[in-house]
Formats: sequence, C-alpha cells, structure tokens
Amino acid sequence: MEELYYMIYILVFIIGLIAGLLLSYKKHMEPYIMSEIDIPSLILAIVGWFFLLNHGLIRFASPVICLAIAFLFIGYVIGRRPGYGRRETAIGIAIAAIVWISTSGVLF
Amino acid sequence: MLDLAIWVYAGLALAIFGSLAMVIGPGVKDPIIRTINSEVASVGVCLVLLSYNHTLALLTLIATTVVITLILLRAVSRLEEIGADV
Amino acid sequence: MVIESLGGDLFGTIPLGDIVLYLNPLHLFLFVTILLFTVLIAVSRTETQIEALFGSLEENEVKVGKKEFKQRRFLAIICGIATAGAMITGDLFNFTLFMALIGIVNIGIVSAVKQVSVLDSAYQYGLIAMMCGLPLFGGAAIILAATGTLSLFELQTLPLNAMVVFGALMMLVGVAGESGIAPFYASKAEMFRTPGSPFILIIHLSSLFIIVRFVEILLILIPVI
Amino acid sequence: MVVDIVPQFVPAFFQSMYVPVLYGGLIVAFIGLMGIAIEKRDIQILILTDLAGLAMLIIVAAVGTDLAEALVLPGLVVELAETLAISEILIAREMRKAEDARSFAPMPLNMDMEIMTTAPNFISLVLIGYGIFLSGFTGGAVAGGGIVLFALSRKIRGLPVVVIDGVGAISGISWCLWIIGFLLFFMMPQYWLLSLFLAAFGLLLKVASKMGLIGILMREEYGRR
Amino acid sequence: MPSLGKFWNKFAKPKNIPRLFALVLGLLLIAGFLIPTALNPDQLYPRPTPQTQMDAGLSIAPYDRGGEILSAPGITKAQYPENSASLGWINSYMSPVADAIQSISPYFGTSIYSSPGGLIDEILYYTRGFDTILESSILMMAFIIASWLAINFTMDRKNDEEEIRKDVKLAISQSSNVENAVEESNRKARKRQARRER
Amino acid sequence: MNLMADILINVIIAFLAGSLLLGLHRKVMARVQLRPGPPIVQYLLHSLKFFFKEVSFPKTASMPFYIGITVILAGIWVTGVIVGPVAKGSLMILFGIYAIFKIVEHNSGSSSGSPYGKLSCVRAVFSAAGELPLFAVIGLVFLKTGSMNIADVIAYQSAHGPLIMSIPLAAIMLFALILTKSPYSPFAITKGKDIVSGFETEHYGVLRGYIMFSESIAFYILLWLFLTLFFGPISVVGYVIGMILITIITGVINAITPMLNPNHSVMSQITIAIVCIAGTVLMLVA
Amino acid sequence: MLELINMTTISIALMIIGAIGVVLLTKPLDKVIMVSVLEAGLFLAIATFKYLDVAFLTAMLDPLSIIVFLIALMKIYNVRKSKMDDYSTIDNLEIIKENDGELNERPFKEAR
Repeated sequence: MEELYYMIYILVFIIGLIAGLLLSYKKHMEPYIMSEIDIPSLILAIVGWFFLLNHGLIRFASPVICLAIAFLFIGYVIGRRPGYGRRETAIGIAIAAIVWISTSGVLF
Repeated sequence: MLDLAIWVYAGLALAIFGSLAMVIGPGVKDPIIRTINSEVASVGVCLVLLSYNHTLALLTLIATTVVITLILLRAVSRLEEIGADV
Repeated sequence: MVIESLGGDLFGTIPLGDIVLYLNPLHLFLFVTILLFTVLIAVSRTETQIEALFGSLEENEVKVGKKEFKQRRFLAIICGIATAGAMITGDLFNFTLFMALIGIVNIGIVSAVKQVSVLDSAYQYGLIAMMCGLPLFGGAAIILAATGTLSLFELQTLPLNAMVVFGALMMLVGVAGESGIAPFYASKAEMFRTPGSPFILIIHLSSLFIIVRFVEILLILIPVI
Repeated sequence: MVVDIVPQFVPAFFQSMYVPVLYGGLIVAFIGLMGIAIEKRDIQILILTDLAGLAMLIIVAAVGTDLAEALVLPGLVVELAETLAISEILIAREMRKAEDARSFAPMPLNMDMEIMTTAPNFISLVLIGYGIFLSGFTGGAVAGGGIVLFALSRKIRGLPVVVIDGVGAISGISWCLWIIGFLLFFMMPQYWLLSLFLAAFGLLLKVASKMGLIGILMREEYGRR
Repeated sequence: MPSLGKFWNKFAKPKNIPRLFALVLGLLLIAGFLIPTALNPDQLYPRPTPQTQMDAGLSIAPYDRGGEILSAPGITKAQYPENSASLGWINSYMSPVADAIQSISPYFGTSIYSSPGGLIDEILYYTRGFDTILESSILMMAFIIASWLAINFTMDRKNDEEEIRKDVKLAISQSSNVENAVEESNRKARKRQARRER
Repeated sequence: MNLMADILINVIIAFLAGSLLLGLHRKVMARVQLRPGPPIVQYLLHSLKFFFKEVSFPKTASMPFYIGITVILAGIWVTGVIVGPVAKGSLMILFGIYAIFKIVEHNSGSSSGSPYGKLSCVRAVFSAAGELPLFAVIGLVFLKTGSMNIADVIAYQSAHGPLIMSIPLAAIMLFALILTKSPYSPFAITKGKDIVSGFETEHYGVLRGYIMFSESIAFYILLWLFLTLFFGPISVVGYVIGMILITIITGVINAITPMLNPNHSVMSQITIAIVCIAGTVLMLVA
Repeated sequence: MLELINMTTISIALMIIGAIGVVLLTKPLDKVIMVSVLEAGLFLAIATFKYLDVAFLTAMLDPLSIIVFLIALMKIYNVRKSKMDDYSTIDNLEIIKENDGELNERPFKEAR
C-alpha cells in the first residue's frame, strides 16, 4: 500500500504546483518585481510545511490525509511564477522546523 | 615420439618463418610477392596439422589455400587494373 | 549456480546434442525483444534521406533501390535471427560462431550501398571482423584446452584458472572489435551514415545485445567468489 | 581392445606438445598482427589478415582432439568466404571511386598455355569425383577446387547471371537438406543414417556450389580472348 | 590537454581502426606467454597418439574409433551422451564404397572415414551439428554478399543491357574525363611500380 | 498487493517523479546561469501537452518503424520499472534495457530521414561506449556481492554496509553515467543543440509525448538504481533527498560545462571508466 | 652419412630450401618455382606419414596452385605493361613530373 500513498502524494503535489502556477499567472501579470509577502500563500506555506514535518502531532486525521494536504499546499506555494512564493516557503519551513525541533526532543 | 616432435617443430618453424617473410620479407611492398610468401606459412600449418594427424583438416586446408590465393590475386590484379592506389 | 545468480532462475533448456540452449528471464527478455525488432524490420519501409546541397537551394535525396532493399532486408532478418540465437546459446563455441555470423552479415548490410565512405568503413570493419576470428575461436580453443569443455553449464562450476582468464580476455577483445565498442567504434559508426534505417538498426542492436550477453558469459567464466 | 583404440585421456604426446604449439601459434599471430599494425595500405592488410586465420588454425589444432579437428574444418572454409566477401567490397569501393572512368569488363588476357587446354578436364573431373566421395566440408572444398579449375579454363566470358542464380538456388536447397537432416537426428534417432546422408551431401553441395561461384568470378578475371 | 584531444582524434578515423585493433590484440597475446599454460588431459573426444593406428596397420587409420557396421556403435566421449540417442553409430558406419576401398588398401583411412560416416561426421553433424549449421550459414551469407556485389558492381554485365546502355551514355558524355582519368591512373601505376622497384 | 496495480502505481510514480526531477534539473541550470528558468512543473506539462497535439509524419519517414520505435521506447522503460523498483530483478536485464534504449535513440533518429536525426543516430553509435561504465559497474557490483539480483544486493548491503564505502570508484562511474544521461550534459552528444533536438527532432504530437514520458522514467530509474546500488536499504525520504541532491549536482555541472565534441566525449567517458575500473580492481585485490 | 638420407630429412630439407627460396628470391616467377619445391617437400612429408589419399590429393592440387599463380602473374604483368605502354611520349612524362604536386591535389573524380 505504501506505493499507493506515495503516488497520491506526488499527484497532490503536482496538482498543487499546477494550481499555484495557474492562479499566480492570473494574479500577477508582471514578472517578479515586488517585495511584499503574499499573506494567503504565507498561511498555506506555514500550514503545509507544518503538516509535513509535524504530522505526528496531529491526532484528529490520519497521517496520509495530513501529508496529502501538506503536499498540496507546499506545491501550491512553490509552484507559483518564478520568484513568487520563495519567502513564504522559507518562512513556512522555518516555523515548521522550529516546532519540529522543539517537540521532537532533539534539543532536550 | 621424437620423430613426431621434429615434424611439429619443423612446421612451427616454417609457419613463423613464413609469417616473418610475409611481414618484413624482401620486396613485400608488392602485394603479389606478399601473397606468394603466404604459401610458406600455410605449408608450415599443413605440417602441424599433419603431425597432429588432423588429416581431414589438412585436406581442406590444402584445397582452400589454392582458392584463397586465387581470390587475393584477383583482388590485386583487379585493383591494379582499376588503377586504385590502396 | 552462477548462471542463476546472473540472470534469474532457469526456465528450461533445449538440448541439441552437446550444444544446450537455455532460457532464463534475462535471455527471454533479450530474445523476445530481438525477435520483436526483427519482425518490425521485416515489415518496414526505408526512409529517404534528404540533404541540402551546399551553395544552392536544391536538395539531394538518397533512396534505397529495390534490389538493394531486398538484399539488405534479407541480411537484416538473418542478423536478427542470429542475434536471437546468440542470446540463448549455452555453448561457448556456438556463441563465437553466432558472433562471426553477425559480423559478416553486418558487413553485408552496408556493403550494398553506393557511398564510397560507407563502403570504406565497411571494408575496415570487415578487416576487423576477419581478425576477430583469431581472438574469438582462439580464445574458445584456449578455454577448451584448459578445461576440457565448452559448455557453460560445466564451465560455471570450475575453479579460477589463469588460462581461462586469458581465453576470456581474448574473447573480450574479439567481441569488442566485432561489436565496435570504444575504442574501436569509428569504423562501425561510420557505416551508419547510409540510408536504410531499419537495416542499420539491426547492426547496432545486435552488437549491443552481444555485449550484454558477453558480459554474462564473462562473469560465468571468471568466478571470483 | 576397444579401450586401446580410443584412449580415456589425451595422450602424452599432445600434452607435451601443447605449449610449444600454442606458443608457435601465438608468435605467428603476434607477427601477423604487428604487421597489420604497421602496414598502411588496404590490400596489404587484407593479405596479412590471412595470417591471423592461420594462427587461429594452429591454436585450435593444438588441443589435439577430434573436437579440435571438427572445429578447424569449418573455420577454414569460413575464413575463405570472408576473404572473398571483403575483397569484393574492396574492389567495389575502388570501382565506385573511379566509376565513370572505367568499363566494367576486366582486361582480357591473351595467353596460350598448353596446360590450360589439356590438364583441366582431367584434374577437375578427378577432384570432383573424389570430393563427392569425401562429402562434407572437405569434399566440398576438394570438389570446389575442381570446379574452380574447370570454370577457369573455359574460353567464354561474360556474365552468366542465370548460372549464378542457379548456384544460389542449389546451395539454398542443400542448406535446407542439412537443416532437415539435423532435425531428423533429434526427432527420429532411428533414421540417423538418412540424416547423415542428408547432412553430408547437403554440405558437400553447398560448399562445392559456392566454390563454383568463385570459379565463375575467376573466369571473369582471367578469361581469355 | 590538447595533445590528449589529438590522441583521441586518431580513434575517430576508420582507417586507423583495424591497425589499432591489431595492436591491442597483439599486445594482449604477449600475456599468453606469461601465464602458465598446460593442456588439461581430460578432454572430450580424445584421439590416440598420432601414427599409432597407422603403425598398428589399422586399415582405417587414423580415424578408427571402434564399432561394427550397423551392429555395434563406436566410441564417442561426448559432453552430454544423454542428449544424443544414437551416439556412436555414425562413427562405426561405412558406406559400401568406403567398405570396398577399405579391403583394397590400408592407406586410405582419411578418405574412407570422411565419406559419410566417421568420427568427424559424428561431431560435425550430430553432437555439435548446430555449430556446423552456423558455419555453413556464415559461409552462405559471405557468398551471398560476395555474389551480390559481384553481379551488381564488379563483374562484366554482358546481360544487363539497360545498365550497359546507361554506362555507355555516361562514358560518352564524360569521355574527356575518362581520358584524364586513364592518364592519371597510368601515371599512378608507373609511380607505384617505381616505388616497388626502389 | 495485486501485481498489476503495483506496476501501474510504480510507473506513474516514476513518470511523475522523473518529470519533476527533470524540471528541477532545468531550473537549477537556469539559476546557475542567472536566468529565472521555467517552473519545475513545466517539463511534466510539456509531456502531457504533447499527448493532445496533432500528430504529423514526415514524408520521408520509414513508416511502421517511425511509430513503432516510440512505442518500444515507452515499453522498455515500463519494463525497466517492472525489473527495478517492482520486482528488484536482475541487473543484467536493466543493462539490456539500457542497450535497447541506445538503439531506440539511434533509430528514432535515423527513421525520420532528417539529417539532424541522422547525425544524432551516428552519434548514438559513437556513444554506445557510454554503456561501458554501466557494464563495468554491474560487473564490479557482481564481483563484490556475488549476485546480480537487486534484492540480493540490498540484502548484502544491509549486512555489510553500503557499497559506496567499499567500491566508491564504481559509484563515481555510475554517477558519470547519470551525468551522461542528464539533459544538456557535456556528454549528451545525441541531443546536443547543434543538431536541433537530435533524435527527437522529427517526432511530434503523441510520439513526442511517448518519448518525453520515457525520458522521465529513464531518469528516475537511473537515480533509483544509483541510490539502491550504493546506499543500501534507505527510506523513501532518503530516496527523495538523494534524487534531489543528485539532480541539483548534475544541474550545476551541466550548467557550467560546454558540450564536448562527439569523439572526445566518447573517449573521455572511456578514460573515466578505465581509470575507475582499474582503481576498483586494485582496491578489491588489495 | 647415408642414414641421414631418408624421407624425413629429405622432405624437411626440401621444405626449408623451398621456404628460403620463396622468401629470398624477389622475382615472382622464381618464387613460383620455389613454391613448387616447397610443395614437393610437403608431398613427401605426407607420403612419409603414409596417408596416400592425402598425398594423392596434394599431387592434384599442387599443380592447380601453380597454375593459379602463373595465370595471375601473367595477368598482372600484362596489366602493368599496358599501363606503362600508355605513355605516348617522354615529354608527357616530364610535364607530369613537373606538375606532380598539383596533379595530386586535383581530386580524381568530383565527389558524388
């Protein structure tokens, strides 16, 4: 069954990528010049990366669903037009990593 | 036993001598001379086959040597005739 | 035992006297593929090469004539069958013979063309193929002298022997020359400049498959572990 | 009694002679190959590859068993056939290079040798008869020698395409005979005698008819006016 | 680095390849003198010491391998005797003509035993028959190639009138070329002759 | 699980992951060359797009062959997935698949009649030498582990530690092969831009779709093979990280190297192979 | 002394003499004669081994090979001679010699 889940993750990730690409083209007509952070995608990135690294903490849904959602969101943020979504992703990774480190017991 | 060994050595000597003659013998720049020299090596091989009692192989070798010579000489003369410098 | 660890479990053998053909997943895969290609070749037309002429706006078409086409198709099919045979044979000498057949047929496939450069490389390749008789048959004979057998089934159980390694190396050089892998690739690669894509495909196919098969034979002959 | 006729192991003579003969073969091969390596002209290399074939014969024959002889026999004929094919390619290449300048007919030869009018009929008849008696590769080679001589001594020139087609057909049919014989050996071993004759005469016909082709080629070359 | 490139470039010319191959093979052969070599006495199809059969006066020397015509098989030490149901029968068989010759003279062993029947035939056609099929196919292919080339390129094409007509037209249209070419080839021949005599 | 479903799932994974990796490869190259580069998903979109385009055939093509070759190309890579990730079968078969891949490359070039395809075809023959490293690698792996079955190799590694520790030069050789097969590599003479798109030049529409489909599977399988052969039993996360790393490394290398001339490309691969083989044999003997 | 004169020594001597002769003589016709000496030695060797049938065949095929050599030699001789004769004048030769380099540059035939 493992492979089936991997396939689902990849599919979801790709759907996220494509959706991100299409929506970002609709939203930003110009190539990457702006410097402010896009709030909705920042939220998605944080949620995605959080789910990816910390799905063990979440009890109300099965890890498969968590990971699928995580990949969808991550894909959505990464997949945007060149340049867009980089900062959001970085912030997402940072927050998720901090939570992961603090809860996994690496530090203690 | 010794008698047979002499034949084998004679055959090998002829084969080696013939091959040397084919490679660096006098006048081998001319392909005809080279082809005729190849006869020596083939007689040497014939002797080896003979002393090993491979007589059927010997028969075949004698028959095919003639034909191979014919083919090579045909190639040589035809190329001369065309005037190809190969 | 070595044979199983190389290509998977045996499916079965075809005994023809002292020559035993055998099949395992690897050979089956190669065998089926080569037959598939041979069928494809048998039903294909040839392509037309179009080259722009230098210095003008015209173009030059190179086609395969009908007589030439028939001859080359025939040889290509034979080459396919020979390669298929080489894939499943279980006898060393038999393998070298298949090799020699493939070599001569390869020359034949390109010998019918009109380009001088292609004929030239076919000739050079032919010289190599003739020289390959020495390492191939000689290598097999040295292995025969050292072990007293030519059957791969018997050879796989024998211990390592310097003469067998030498014979195997000779055969390796022979296969390398005959199938035109580097550093002997040039004469064979130049033969591919002629039109008649399905036929020249089989030249390449056969040499690569022979290499695959020979790797297996080499590993059978040289049991390191 | 029977054990006396065929020994269980290889006799001491072959064992003691193996190393010298093998070394002799290797030396011949080495000389020949070095000759090829330093030679620059194409036709010369073709002649020198003959030497590689001879070295191969020595190495194979050194094993000194009946199997070795059986491996030598066809090797010889194959060497011959390959030489023919490759020399043909060389000639074709050179003719293509100079095509517009040459007529296709070789220069006629004006010679009158006594031996060419009296000897051939007799010698070739004897050779062909003896070859038929021998059968197999050897018989084919011997009878073929006779046919070559016979064709060579005829006075006509020109291309008998029909004859060549006929030769091809005969050899194709005899090859089929041979295959049938081979299969019979394993399908119905009780008919081994029939299969033996099919095989032996199939091969005879095949080799002899191919040699006949050489004869026709040679008549082209050396035909008289 | 550039010299390495130049060195590599030599491998790209077809004309160099046979010579390179011969060189590599020749160098490999030297290894044959360095390793210990010996004949394994346990061979298939062994044969007696040369000339022993001849000296013993066997009428079918050197190929006598025992057996009686159509009643007992001869001796053949094959690899897989279980695969060959009628092993040994062929090397005991003798055709009627061969039988007749055998009674005449003891010096015709080779021809007797190579006319259908005999050990070599046993190996060639029976136990290793597949090899022989291949050999004869190689032969056939080589001759097919040679005869195809001969008919289409290198031979006198007296019967192919179309082709000849075409060639004649070509020759007429390029007769000046022809003249030059002939001259040149003669000059070349002369040069070559001079080189040979030098 | 059902075998067919297993195969299907693995093929889909290989295709999607391979496409993403190739996209990433292109992105990395672009960033090294200070361009923005296309989105990572672009390669996949391209492959999918071609399946819906109209197909056209050159007038000069060698007909059943021209089409059949792409189908065979897709077929052999599906077989590659079956032998590799699904069945963990014989390495020899994978080697055979690479041989056929070479042939398909060769022949899809020559069957169209285009001069660019023809050049690519001749170069494919030249670069048959590129398969020599693969042959040497599996030979060395066989000599080390005593088996050609991938499952056995994995078992050996879990017992004796990863092979990269014991035969690192073989790993370098296989890495050189990956480099050869990656797009825009200095050794990728068959697809060099001097001959337009090499063997793919004349294949449009669905046929091109098949080719791109197979290319992504091929890249995935090669990376999978590298990680499996030399890093032993690693987890999925390990595979993902390893594949991304290798892709990035090859991307950086390809971005900063020019394409070699065909002859030099072949001879340098051979030289690398010979050096690595000699080194590994020495290490094994010592 | 006399015991040295047996078939073995004679045949080997014949072969060695023949071999040396074939190699050292450079005129083709001389070579052909020495080839027949060589083959006579082989014939004698086969007779020493008592294989009469093989000897018989050798006796048949040896003249054949000599004939082959002779025909080929005559042909090549003719070809070379006719090539030599084709020069109409000596001047022609001089001119060609002067323009040697240039003529070599000129392609024998325009490429296809």
